[in-house]
Amino acid sequence: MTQILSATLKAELRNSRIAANIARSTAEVFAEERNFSGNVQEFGHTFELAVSEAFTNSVNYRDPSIKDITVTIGFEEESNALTASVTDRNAPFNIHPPEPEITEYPEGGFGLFIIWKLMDEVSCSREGQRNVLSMKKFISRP
Amino acid sequence: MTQILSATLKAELRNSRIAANIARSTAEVFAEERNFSGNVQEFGHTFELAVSEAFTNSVNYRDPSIKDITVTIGFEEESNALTASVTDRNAPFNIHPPEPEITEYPEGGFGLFIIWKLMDEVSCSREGQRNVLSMKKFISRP
Amino acid sequence: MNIAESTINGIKVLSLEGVLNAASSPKFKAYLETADHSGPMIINLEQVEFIDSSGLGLLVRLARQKKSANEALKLAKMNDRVKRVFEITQAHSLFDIYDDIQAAAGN
Amino acid sequence: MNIAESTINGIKVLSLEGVLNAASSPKFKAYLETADHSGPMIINLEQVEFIDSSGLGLLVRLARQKKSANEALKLAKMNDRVKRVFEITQAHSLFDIYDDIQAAAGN
Ligand SMILES: Nc1ncnc2c1ncn2[C@@H]1O[C@H](COP(=O)(O)OP(=O)(O)O)[C@@H](O)[C@H]1O
Ligand SMILES: Nc1ncnc2c1ncn2[C@@H]1O[C@H](COP(=O)(O)OP(=O)(O)O)[C@@H](O)[C@H]1O
Repeated sequence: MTQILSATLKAELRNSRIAANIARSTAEVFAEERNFSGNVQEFGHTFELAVSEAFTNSVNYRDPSIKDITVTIGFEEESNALTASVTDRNAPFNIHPPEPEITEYPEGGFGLFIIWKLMDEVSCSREGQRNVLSMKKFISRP
Repeated sequence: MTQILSATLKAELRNSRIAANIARSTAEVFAEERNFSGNVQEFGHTFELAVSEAFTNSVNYRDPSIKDITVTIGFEEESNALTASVTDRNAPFNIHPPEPEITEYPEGGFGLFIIWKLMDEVSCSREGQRNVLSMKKFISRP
Repeated sequence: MNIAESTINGIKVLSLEGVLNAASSPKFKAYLETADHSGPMIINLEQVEFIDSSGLGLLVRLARQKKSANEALKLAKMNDRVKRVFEITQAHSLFDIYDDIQAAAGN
Repeated sequence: MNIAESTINGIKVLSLEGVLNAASSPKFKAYLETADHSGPMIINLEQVEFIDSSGLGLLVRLARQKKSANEALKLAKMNDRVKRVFEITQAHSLFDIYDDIQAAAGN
């Protein structure tokens, strides 16, 4: 895994759009360079949406006692896959929450569900006081 | 000046597109949030183009003896202005090169010229072994 | 994001524009809570370039309100990226979805 | 970026697509150097979403070649962002610039 970029953003909701755009752009550049046979725009949207969800959670569930909080997003490439990571200083959380029951018209609980639907591999590791949520998508099978 | 984001990218030409997109997105989010009375897309393009030029220079003129080089782009906001900075480990350079003489059909030398045309303030400081090129644009006069 | 109101065949049409995410959806939420939004409604999503779960959640909430009031809520003109979010989450099953406004208005 | 060739009124039309920056312009440069590009030429920029000085420099170089060969080089259909780069640098003074291909082809 080689890092393409790492960006540190202030943990503010308005920056979720910037984070999502960074993700889309990185994924599109990666897919184009690999001559991805699928839909480059859809691959870009996959990362745009997943990072939008993850970044928003990092902001929404931040520890209010810590001032000047930042969220870091990173992108790492392999020959056949791209991994986005979102790192925050929040409390640990369960990446397998119950799935939303759509017939009950749920207003929330879609974030991690969407991430799981979009990505091939999702994991969260605890590094010191930080959560590192990693989201990986293959462009081709090895 | 408050930092909105700082991103560190591998110094590769393909990443100039990512850097430029980060710049456009950040500038558009900033301008929209401030209810910028001008053209938000043009403000975004100003930063997209300036950062594309600066990032490309950072890659093109990098010191080939240094391995694993990165370039950092940063964005800082004030109430009425946005500043982008591009930081590399290259040799110091003159930010006032001669202007291209268009009637002579020059193929190069447009990069810094374009940056000066787009931005309200341009400066370059040397911090340790690094160049920090700062490019500032006002959304309104104080 | 921006919100514009119009009427077609006596049905209220809300045309949304821009990005519907956690940063912008409070504006949409406030709008839904202040004005009177009874009666059938069409949401025109043609100018919505991006939606995430925050925007989706608000639309699901509106769908629930409309359902319990026994009023129609129709979504029209979503682009592929927006449609994908509805499909991934199965939320498309909660809405009547149309390709164009005329069809949504029953023309 | 992608490059497509076509002909209108016997004039070669190069249609460029995508981003013309330092990462992509080597492809365009190689294309210009390998094939035979004598004769009048129209460059269709409709699908070029972004250009920076690297792309501009290549077009200026082509303009010089065309000028010394006394052959026409016309640019057509640039969007506002692309046009801005030509205006800022005064490079628009080196080209015949048209809003549409038909006009560039003299129709
Ligand atoms: N970055 C995070 N930091 C702390 N808690 C989180 C984080 N992401 C998710 N969670 C927890 O997981 C739960 C489920 O998240 P999600 O599926 O995105 O739905 P929602 O945010 O609507 O509850 C959240 O309610 C929260 O408790
Ligand atoms: N980031 C940088 N690092 C080192 N040298 C630079 C950098 N940016 C610009 N320069 C120097 O300034 C000169 C002018 O740059 P520019 O105006 O962008 O035109 P060009 O790159 O086409 O020469 C370059 O040729 C180079 O010598």
